[in-house]
Amino acid sequence: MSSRVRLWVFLVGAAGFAALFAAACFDLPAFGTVPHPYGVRAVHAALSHHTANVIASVNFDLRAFDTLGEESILFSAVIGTVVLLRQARDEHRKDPEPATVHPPVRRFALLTLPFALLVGLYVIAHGQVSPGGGFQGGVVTATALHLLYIAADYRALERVRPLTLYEIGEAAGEAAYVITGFAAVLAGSAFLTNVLPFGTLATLSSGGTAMVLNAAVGLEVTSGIVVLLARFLDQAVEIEDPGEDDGSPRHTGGGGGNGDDEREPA
Amino acid sequence: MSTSDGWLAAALVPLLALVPVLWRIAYGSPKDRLIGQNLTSLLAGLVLLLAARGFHRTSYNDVALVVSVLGPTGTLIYARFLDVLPDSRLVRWTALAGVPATVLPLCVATGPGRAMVKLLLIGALLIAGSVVTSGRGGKGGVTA
Amino acid sequence: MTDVLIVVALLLVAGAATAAVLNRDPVRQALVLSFLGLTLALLFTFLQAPDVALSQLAVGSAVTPLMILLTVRKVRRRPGSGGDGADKPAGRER
Amino acid sequence: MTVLPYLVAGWIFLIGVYGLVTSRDLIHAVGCLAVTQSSTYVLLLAVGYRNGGTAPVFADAPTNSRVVDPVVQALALTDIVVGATVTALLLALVVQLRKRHGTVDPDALSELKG
Repeated sequence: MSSRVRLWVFLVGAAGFAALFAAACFDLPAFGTVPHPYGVRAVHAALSHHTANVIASVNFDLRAFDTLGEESILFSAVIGTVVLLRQARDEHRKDPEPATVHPPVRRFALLTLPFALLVGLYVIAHGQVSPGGGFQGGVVTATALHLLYIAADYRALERVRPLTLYEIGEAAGEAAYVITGFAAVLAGSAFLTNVLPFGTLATLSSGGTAMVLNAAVGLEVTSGIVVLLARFLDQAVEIEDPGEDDGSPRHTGGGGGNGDDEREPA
Repeated sequence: MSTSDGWLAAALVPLLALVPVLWRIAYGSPKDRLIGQNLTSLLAGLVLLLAARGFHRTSYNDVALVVSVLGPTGTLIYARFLDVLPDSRLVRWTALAGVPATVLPLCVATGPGRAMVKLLLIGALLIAGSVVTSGRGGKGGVTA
Repeated sequence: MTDVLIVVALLLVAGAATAAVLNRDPVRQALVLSFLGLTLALLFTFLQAPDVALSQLAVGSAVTPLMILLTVRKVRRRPGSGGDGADKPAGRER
Repeated sequence: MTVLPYLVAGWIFLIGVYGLVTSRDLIHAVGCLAVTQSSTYVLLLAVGYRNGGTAPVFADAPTNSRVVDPVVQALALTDIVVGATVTALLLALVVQLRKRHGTVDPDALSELKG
């Protein structure tokens, strides 16, 4: 299909979608008005389980089984990426040149690093109390680790980031989730039922198993994102293509064609 | 107009300032785009602080806290990839003037306590992050 | 007043999404995507969803653009040259 | 105002798909897919919003306050993080394609297949 035909097919489809979607929008209840029966029940259920953050309660208690599914998608996506981005037999590694970093930037990054890690862990730990949780905090923690890449260079990051540990961490997070689910079965109830004592509303130890599952997800997301970024960094900074390159033109895309201004002339 | 509406109206100021920033990011030179990215996280932090007060929810400040940590981190990562860390008076002065002008009234309105400590912390992080990433010394900072 | 904030944020998000699509160069697009992530986070806060805002902030403003930049660096590099500006395609498309 | 959020979600979806259809670079296409994804979050949260409601997080609000719908928020929240890892998977595929075929232009790739 040529690109012109493709564009026409899209335009026809888009016009149809736009018309139907607009009609549906005007039939929807007006923005901000309708009652939400499911929402109201979810709030009741969360409060009866002493979980202050209803969203965390929905994710890790009421719909914990769905979250197991989501987590598995994450798990397999990370595994898939690791497999796709592994070093092939015909590729070789090149040590990246050590970088020179402007001293204020280095100081700032080194000072912020522990603090940023702390913020990430805080967001994970307070998941059932205030906005936050394993999914969000995990990403923050993983990103914070990469301040080291800014502060020094890639090799410094590699030295303090034992990748195997994070790969194990990811699997452990997934396993902890499933084990918590089976613990409920052993306790004589259904898979992933909240069997732990609920604690006091709005304290760190509230929410029963929601707290445990939240921590498991936090571990998995942190490790998963670290592993992902590590693989991409590996490919971009260290691994070189085999010597198949003989000066043939490369199509690097960039159809707009303004790749030339990526570097400001010094 | 109630006080909470006042805070939300104040949040509208940095929010509207994001419109020209979008223009700069979409059509500017590489330097301009990086300055725009830096400015975005700074302005977003201010919007979030004011909105948290306007909605009477101290827990919304966590979002601003995460912005103040991740914003400069993001800017520095881009700086390393694009090989520029542009000197920007605009960012520096927006931070030095805008952050105190936002955080101090918020502190007065909040009163002493844990919430106020958190506000001051977020303010300090926003200023420090912006000053470092706006490249004082003007040498352009980072080489990859 | 909340409504005004929501409307402004919605228009910003729509503008940023359009700009992200129309910027054909992935490096430019990465920066616009990061802007889109931040404005989405603001919109979600105004819609009283701070949890979702946190999630969008962490992912949209940092992780996704970073991965795009790393892929661009990998894809545009040629052995020995290192830089991503070194391989301007001789036979550019179309 | 009563339908604007829904319409904006529709616009983001359409512009994202437009980018996907006309893209000449798979990396750009993955970015467009991320844009398209975000339309679902806007739509979900717009459906869950209630005028005068606040976030269903009761750490600093009385338990009888009027709240917005937590269920849609929970849906959007997990999808954002999972979506990011799927984006990573797609980008990894792009890297592999570039290694195998030396191009990331979708049209050039379909020519390769004949």
